[in-house]
Amino acid sequence: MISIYITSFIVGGLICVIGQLLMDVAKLTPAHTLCSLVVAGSVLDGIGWYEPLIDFAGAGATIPITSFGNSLTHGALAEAEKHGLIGVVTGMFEVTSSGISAAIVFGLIGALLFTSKGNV
Amino acid sequence: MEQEKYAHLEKELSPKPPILKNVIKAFLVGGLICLIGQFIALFYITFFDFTERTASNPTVATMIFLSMLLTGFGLYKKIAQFGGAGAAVPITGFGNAVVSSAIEHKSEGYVLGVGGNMFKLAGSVILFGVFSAFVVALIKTILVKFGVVSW
Amino acid sequence: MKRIGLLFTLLILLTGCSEKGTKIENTTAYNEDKLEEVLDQNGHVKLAIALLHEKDLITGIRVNTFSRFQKKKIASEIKKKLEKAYPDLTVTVSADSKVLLETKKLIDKEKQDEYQKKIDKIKSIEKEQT
Amino acid sequence: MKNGILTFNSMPSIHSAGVTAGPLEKKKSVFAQSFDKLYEDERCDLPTNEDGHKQLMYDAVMVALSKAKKDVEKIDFFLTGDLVNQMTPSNFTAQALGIPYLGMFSACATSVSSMITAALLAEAKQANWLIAGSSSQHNAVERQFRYPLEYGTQKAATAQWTVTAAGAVLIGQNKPGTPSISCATIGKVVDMGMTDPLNMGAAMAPAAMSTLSSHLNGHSKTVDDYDTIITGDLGSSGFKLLKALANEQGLPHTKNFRDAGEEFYGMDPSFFAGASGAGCSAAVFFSDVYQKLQKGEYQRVLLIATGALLSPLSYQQGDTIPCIAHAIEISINEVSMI
Repeated sequence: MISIYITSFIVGGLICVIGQLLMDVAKLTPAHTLCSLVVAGSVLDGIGWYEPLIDFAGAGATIPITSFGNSLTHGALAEAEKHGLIGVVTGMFEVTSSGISAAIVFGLIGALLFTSKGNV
Repeated sequence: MEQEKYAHLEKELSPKPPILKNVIKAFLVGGLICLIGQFIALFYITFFDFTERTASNPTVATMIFLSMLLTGFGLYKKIAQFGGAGAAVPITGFGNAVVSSAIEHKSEGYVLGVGGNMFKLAGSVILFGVFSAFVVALIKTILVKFGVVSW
Repeated sequence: MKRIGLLFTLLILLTGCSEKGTKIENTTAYNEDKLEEVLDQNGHVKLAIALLHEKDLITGIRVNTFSRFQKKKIASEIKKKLEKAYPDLTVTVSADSKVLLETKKLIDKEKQDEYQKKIDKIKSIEKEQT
Repeated sequence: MKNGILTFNSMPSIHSAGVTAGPLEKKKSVFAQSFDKLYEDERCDLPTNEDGHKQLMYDAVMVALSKAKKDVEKIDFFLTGDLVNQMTPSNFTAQALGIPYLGMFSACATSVSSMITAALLAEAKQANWLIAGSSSQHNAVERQFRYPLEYGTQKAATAQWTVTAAGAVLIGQNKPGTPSISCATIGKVVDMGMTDPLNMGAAMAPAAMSTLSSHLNGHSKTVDDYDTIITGDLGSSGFKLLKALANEQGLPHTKNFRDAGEEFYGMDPSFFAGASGAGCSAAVFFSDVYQKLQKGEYQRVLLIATGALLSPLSYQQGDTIPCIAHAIEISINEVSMI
């Protein structure tokens, strides 16, 4: 038996390896790499592969940025199921709000608390 | 000298990125961050009323909080220099992009500086996440309507 | 300290292979043989904890590592079979470790008169995720 | 066509030099002992990076003036530049000094381009005393050209570290026994199609080579005429390329070549390929090289400051990196021709 800790480590690590290869081999900038992974996450959810991956790897699939695309799509699809086409737009942030709201709140708190340092 | 000839010379003499080493480091750092996330999720499942699935929301928020602390104390850039994509791809990298921009632009004030620049780096991730989600969900909804696939 | 201890036992519970098999607690007059049969028959299920109480049947299952990809499907298959076997009961089956954990806690710790309250809670958090 | 060749018959002298640098340079730079003023705080205890940047330049000017025992009122022109948007740190320094001011921009080659301009004004007898220099501050420049300081990215081994340093020199009419400017070459913009902003050394090396060969040809000099030929901030990877280009172009050897950027942090790998920034060449030229000239260790040197003339906008629009290099020859104990 392989526990969820091992699968999360391996799957999470492998998603990061894909990111590293996009940067080093395909020579993408970090921003392009992250955008590609987000798009990949939402496509994978569209064909229904990402949720099983989360069941398999837990945080190994929910912590990488791919899960951001997945949960946006997931929210949109859940609302679309209930309300039809209009739900595609309204449901998007239903699931992802925590990541963005946490980033905004902690971003502001971080700005209040810290100043940047030009050290090595 | 021709541009192509120089490009050739440059390629020959410049140090190449140690891809294998970088990939291994990205795997270890990224895996470790996800493992920490799994432990935090376990904490929320055990002590609060979260299921495996719903625990991912507070887990993500906690990871971003940790990322804020590491960014503020100047440690995240060191982790990123070592781990590369291993530090950039997890949600902590998203947090780092937001928090570092916010800290950097503090000198221009909280409205124009912090507010205006917070999503300078992370904004494109949100844009493409939202837009791809929109397209994917739209296609799937239409396909379901026409009975090609089911939910 | 108690919490850390709990976390540790949980870790062992989640990682270890020690706890194989099926555990059933029955406070009703229904026959549990059928339930045991359904759970044992399913090759994906590694660990199952079930509770029959009044009108409720709650089952938390854990599946093999590579069956985790389809654990929702496995849970719903079992649910269907159980609903057939126990048509009078409200059946809840989940592969989420939270349900397993809470059901185990319930059986190990709570008095019988607390059961109903806890069962409703488990059912409500289980529903939340869908 | 003059091909950028300039000769200074009156041989204006560099009467004094002042160099200031930040706390990281104090700790890590091999030249720290030769710098005049070092700060404990990266912002010089001021609220913003840009304020600190201004203070750095202001103090470098003050050090140079006090060494030559000159008052600010005696100075006719102030020529300087930096890398921040519209060069506000230099502008504020000029405002604080109250000297007639010309902002200079050649990116990291500003240290030499301002010296050349100052020497021209002195040669034309339009000025008695001039201050030339340049400066850069790591935090202010990084956020301008790259990412927020705390943003985590993996930098390649070819990346360079912008220094926090400023250098200023006092230029006046020839005074025997003082390092003096005999000739110079203004470079052409060279673009070899490099696009990686984290490998600026490779983009700048052809510009340095181009200026070096037009200087040698234009002034009928050889590599051996100089005790050292020191480039500004090519960094270890760019410097390697410059030496390869020099071999290819048939220069006899590259034994006496130095690069300020490569040497600045003593090849410490945490600074990747070495130092860069407008302050890098200024700090090394106006401390280490100037002092060696004064001591007689060097008789004649050629300073080639290199600059990458890109902006975040041009890079994001997919443009290549145009680069420039300016050369200036400084010698001691050479008699002026007039």
